[in-house]
Amino acid sequence: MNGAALFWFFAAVTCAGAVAVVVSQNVVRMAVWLIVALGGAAGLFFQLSADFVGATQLLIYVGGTIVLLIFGVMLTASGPYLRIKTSPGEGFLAAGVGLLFVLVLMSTVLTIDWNAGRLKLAGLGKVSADAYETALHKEGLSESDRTLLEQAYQPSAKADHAAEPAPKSGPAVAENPEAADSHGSAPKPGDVHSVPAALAYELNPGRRLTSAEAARLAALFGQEKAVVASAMPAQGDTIRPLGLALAGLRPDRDLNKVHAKAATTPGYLLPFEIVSVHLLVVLIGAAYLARTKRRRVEAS
Amino acid sequence: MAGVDLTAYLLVGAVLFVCGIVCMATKRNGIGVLMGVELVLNGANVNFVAFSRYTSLGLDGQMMSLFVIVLAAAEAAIALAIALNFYNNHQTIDVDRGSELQG
Amino acid sequence: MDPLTLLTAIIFLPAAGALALVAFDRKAEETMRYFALAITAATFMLTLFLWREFDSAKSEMQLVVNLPWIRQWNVNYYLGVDGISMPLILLTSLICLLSMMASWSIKKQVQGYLMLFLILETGILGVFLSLDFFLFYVFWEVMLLPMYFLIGIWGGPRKEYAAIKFFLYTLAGGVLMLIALLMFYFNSGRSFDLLHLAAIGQGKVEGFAFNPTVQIIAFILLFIGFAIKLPAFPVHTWLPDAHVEAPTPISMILAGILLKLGGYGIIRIAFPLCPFGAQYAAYALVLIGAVSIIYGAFAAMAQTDFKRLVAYSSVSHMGYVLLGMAVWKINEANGAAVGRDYWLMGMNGAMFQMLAHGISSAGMFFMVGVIYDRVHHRDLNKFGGLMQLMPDYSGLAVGIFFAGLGLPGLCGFIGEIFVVLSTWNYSKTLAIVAASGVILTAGYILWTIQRVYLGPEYKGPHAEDITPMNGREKAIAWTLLIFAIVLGVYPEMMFKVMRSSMDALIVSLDAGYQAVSAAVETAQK
Amino acid sequence: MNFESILTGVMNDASWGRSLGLFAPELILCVSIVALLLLRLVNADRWLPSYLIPLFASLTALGIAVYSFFQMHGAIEGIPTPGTTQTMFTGLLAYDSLTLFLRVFLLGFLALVVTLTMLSGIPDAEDGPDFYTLLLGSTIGMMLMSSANHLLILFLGIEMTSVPSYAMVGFLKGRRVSSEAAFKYVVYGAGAAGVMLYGISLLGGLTGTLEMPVLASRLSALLGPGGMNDPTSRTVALAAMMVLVGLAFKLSVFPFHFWCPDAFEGAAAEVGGYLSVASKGAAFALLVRFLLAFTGGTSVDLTSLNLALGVGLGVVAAATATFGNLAAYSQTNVKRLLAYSTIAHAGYMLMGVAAMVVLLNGPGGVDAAAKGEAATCIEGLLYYLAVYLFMNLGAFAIVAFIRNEIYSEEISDYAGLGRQVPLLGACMMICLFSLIGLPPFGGFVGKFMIFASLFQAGKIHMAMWVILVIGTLNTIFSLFYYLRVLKVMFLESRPEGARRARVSFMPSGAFVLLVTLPLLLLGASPLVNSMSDAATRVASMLVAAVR
Repeated sequence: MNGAALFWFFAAVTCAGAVAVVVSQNVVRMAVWLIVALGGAAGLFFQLSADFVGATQLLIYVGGTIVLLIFGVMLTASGPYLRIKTSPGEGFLAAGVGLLFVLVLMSTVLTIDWNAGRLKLAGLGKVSADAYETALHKEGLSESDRTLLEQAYQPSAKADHAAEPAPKSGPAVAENPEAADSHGSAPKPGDVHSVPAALAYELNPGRRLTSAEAARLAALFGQEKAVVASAMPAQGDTIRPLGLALAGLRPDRDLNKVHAKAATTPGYLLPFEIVSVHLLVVLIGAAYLARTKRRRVEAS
Repeated sequence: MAGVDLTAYLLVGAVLFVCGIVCMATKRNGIGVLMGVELVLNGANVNFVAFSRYTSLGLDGQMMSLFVIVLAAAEAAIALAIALNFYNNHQTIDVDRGSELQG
Repeated sequence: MDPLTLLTAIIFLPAAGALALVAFDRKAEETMRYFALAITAATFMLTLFLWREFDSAKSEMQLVVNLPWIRQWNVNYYLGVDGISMPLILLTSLICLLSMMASWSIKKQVQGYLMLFLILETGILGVFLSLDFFLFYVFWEVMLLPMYFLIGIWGGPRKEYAAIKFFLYTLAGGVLMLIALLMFYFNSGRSFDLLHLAAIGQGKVEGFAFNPTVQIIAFILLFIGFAIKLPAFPVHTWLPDAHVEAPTPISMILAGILLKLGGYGIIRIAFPLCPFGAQYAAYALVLIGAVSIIYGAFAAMAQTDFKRLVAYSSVSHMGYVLLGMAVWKINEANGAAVGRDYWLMGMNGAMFQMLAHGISSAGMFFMVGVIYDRVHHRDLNKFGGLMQLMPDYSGLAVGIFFAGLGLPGLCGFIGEIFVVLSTWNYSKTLAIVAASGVILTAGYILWTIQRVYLGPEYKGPHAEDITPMNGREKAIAWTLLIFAIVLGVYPEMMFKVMRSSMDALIVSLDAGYQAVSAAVETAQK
Repeated sequence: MNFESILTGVMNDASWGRSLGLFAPELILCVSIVALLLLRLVNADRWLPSYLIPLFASLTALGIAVYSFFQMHGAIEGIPTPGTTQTMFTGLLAYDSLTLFLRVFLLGFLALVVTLTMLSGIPDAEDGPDFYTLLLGSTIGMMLMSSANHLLILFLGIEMTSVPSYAMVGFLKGRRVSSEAAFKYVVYGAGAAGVMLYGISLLGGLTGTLEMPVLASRLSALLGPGGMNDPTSRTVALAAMMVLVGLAFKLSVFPFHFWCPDAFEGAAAEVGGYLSVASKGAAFALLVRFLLAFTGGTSVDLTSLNLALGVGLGVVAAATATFGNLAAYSQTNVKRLLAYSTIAHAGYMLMGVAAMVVLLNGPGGVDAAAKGEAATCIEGLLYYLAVYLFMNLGAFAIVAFIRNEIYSEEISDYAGLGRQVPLLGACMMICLFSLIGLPPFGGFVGKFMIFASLFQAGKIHMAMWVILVIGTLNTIFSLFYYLRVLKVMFLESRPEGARRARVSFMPSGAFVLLVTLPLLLLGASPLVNSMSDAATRVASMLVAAVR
């Protein structure tokens, strides 16, 4: 089955469910629509090869939390308030504010060039003139690659910046574990100030890159595996890495260091354990609130 | 999966988030508001999982979403207990009906 | 006794007494009164001892104590005395002693009253002795709290209004002072040392300077803060309410000491720290002083409430203090003071006026209190003929009122004449205005004497309650009158204490202004 | 790799053992929660007073926290160097002086609150285990908040703090106002947490990490020129604002304060006192950590974004203080009045944080001078928090004790109480004067430090001077409503037939005295120096870690 079609199907289900939750005038219907929306979201998780999260979503969220909510609806259902009337004025206001929110999010989140961001983090946001020239004059460079390189990069507009002792990409490279692996071929921070300032190249903010283009660019700079390959294996099977992370190990970060963990990569043993304490506290709190005050019969 | 990339997922997340916010703002029924919260949390979760697939956030994103699911369940449990309590005292769960605290 | 022990004892002995009062049984009121009286007397003795240790010939700070308090902020426990603070410290402990004696008229919640009274005394003495701006500010605000309750609990019918008004005005002034304090602190390389800050303000410290803008803004902030306390027109409106509503002993302290804090703040902080700002605003200050004199006198004349009249007379009298301090005339060409000796005379007059007013206004409020305790009203139109009924009282009262009026031979005269003479050098018009204030004062005081003490017969209620003064009351009144006479006949007693410090202050202010204005000139070129 | 080998790997890992050791105070609280549950299984709660376990646990944990605080500060004499910051649990939690300071703060406060509840009798013996479980659970959440070094912990800490506190607000479940307060609190709180989470997701996606210490350097690499025209900058600003909304909710900062008066009025005074101090302290620590995570790097774009953020925070702070003070005027209920006062004080403290952000993002960059000045801001904040603990707890404790006597929390029913219970009256006076910020009480020193840092920040951005003036004006505004309480208590006389209040010195009076005495000590004694010294060290160590 076509992956894209599947995505659009789930996305449509999710969004339709969410909108229906907002529009519904009846609490029980809202709950049912919520199931639809969250189920759709679970589908999206599967689609994103996050199978364990998807399963958890179905089990805990759709299966547990929503059932809880429906219980709440049933236990508190008193005729007149089961249906909630929203006045048209309120409805329009809410729709307007909602639309505004969507626009704000559109104008920020959705206009970002995420691939460019990733390249920047990997230290490819600004490359030294040497590295750029080397890539541009590589043997067997296709015409499309050359165009890509020329369009993706432009000589650094802020010459003074490149000349600073600590270039922007410096610290990011050093701290990015993925980039650190491929340090050999990546531009060294030192390169930048060895060439004239104006001859550093940085990503062209006017040119948005697709995933494929980003991958190609990274490849041109010799960084295939480290950066652009998706952080998660595309075929799924995230259960084992997740379980290991909960046990405090991070095989996804560095398989060679399973036993001598790198101190910088968080394992999630602490939150895993501490959430259990939290759940215990919540259980006791909820039980206290839900039970009627018992009167202890004194022996006397 | 041509044509489907990070932005598309983020769009779904944004829709969930905005619907949740609108739901919280408009519903008078306390449980309805809580459903809005669930939508918001799911919007964030879709983001997390999408980021974990497409950016170097990696496993951290999925991990985060797992914790969010668990914490949301805990929150819902307490919220419902409080809602029941409120209902027992007031015979309604209309948030605007609680009028004893004002000023 | 080493300075640390002596000065600390002076400041904190009353507070320690307040703490000790907790241990007393709530019913043993008489014992508590005597205990508190003993504390204030002991404090007075300590200040006399301080006077003996004090060397009038020296102009600099004496008996200095400087211990670190908050190191990160360079806040020190920094105390000292010079010729400016010494007379005021003596005045404070004396008036506190006398008003403690007058406190026998307080009947309710004696324990709380005495504790608050003693804490108040600690605050006032702390302000006069502090040489660290932060410490000064702390003590300044410490005075607020007891005063609020002293007016609010033991005051008259509109006590709550008066108390909150007093609190509000003083706190507003304090907040302005706080901003000025921050300005000085951060422009001086983090110092709260008033002497060091003064040296910077006068351009004597390499590497630091308060530039003219800072000086002007800071001076205005400080001046408003102190003018509220002084009180100068138009921020005086808290004073009539507070005075009228406060119980007699507290009115004595308010008029006798608290108002002096405003003048002291101007001399100790506002002028030395920003001479440029002070000179910049000098004309306005003189004007405010003159307006206060005239306004206060007219307002006093219009009153029918005896206490309100005395309160407005304070506004008028304190106007002389401001006027005397601000008659700083300069040669526009080089910035040097013109007729510096006149200015010095004005400053000395202002200082002396503070002392004289401390004695006379405390006395006037006490005298009003004595009659109020008997007839329970203060309506000037319902008195008359007290001379026949209470001859002792009326004689003492007339004496004290004359001291307030500024009759030659009594304390009020010296300060006023000095100030008026020095004003002549500054502006002849204003000198005439100030001198006419003297006439107005004579007018309303004589009229008051006529309405209250002279006249054919007592017209008001409770005529049967009019009894002669008791021994305690006589002792207070006599003490005040004697001081009024001694200061009037032998002003040198106080002048010799303050002379050398005043000289040094004037010289350094003059030099400081010249230094700063020279720097400004250079910068402009 | 099977389970056994993983387990062996984890067990053999020395860093886990080390982390657990450093985590001991929190672990003690966790254990005591379990102990409270287990004791109930064997019906031990019938003969064992339920406050014993939390009291014992908090005191033990406090002992450990104090010891480690002094140990850490003994190790660094003078100015600490960068790199003294350690982490726990593979970088999820920061183990630095702020962590320890807040641990001492929270655990000391917990011990005091447990003592207070023990004395005031809320909760009763039957509900004790439930109440203390919630109290301890919430405190663990706060401790996580204050040491969060990772965005997951940030969210987790806030949730762990909030969820039990929703239940605590509704703890008096038979009372209508209580359940209503809890319901409003949970609904709004959950919404704020959701918004915050969305912000975290954006931040995580942008930077590809959830670890806070590397946020700044990654953001410097990401942000493009052009300020708000750059979509990345816009998104970062949006995400930061969303996270700040969540924190602002916890801090009851305007315009996210609306839950606070309702919750405080509906909750028992003891719970109100607990929430007002502890959750504020933890949230401020977290706020400082979060904002410091944004600071650093060399990017001009990030710096200007931060500067805008700092000034924005300052404006919000000024609005909060003003709103809190003005809205407190018309209140007739003491707890509600104190709730508005809490809002106002959050405003003052936020001013200090705003000054810190502004100072760290000045034109000179993060140099030694800027760090020193920023450290002063944090010092002021910590001092304020320390003083705030005592003055607010004191006020709420007095309200609780008086409620037990006269069964009322209306200000008008307090008439003449100053004479009837002079000790409580005097302590209330000290607490309220300290809240106004008058010397010689501790509130003044804290406020002074905050104002001083605002003054310094004004040199970088003029707006901070305006905020300083608003802050000082607020001191005057606040005068009226605090004085109104005192006026009623002292200046009015107790009406005939009013219920007589009798509070004996032991133990209630002694407790109140114990809580109010530090206000005097922290305002006018050599202790000011010691406290300010400790706060300075914490602050400079924290700031030293900024690169």
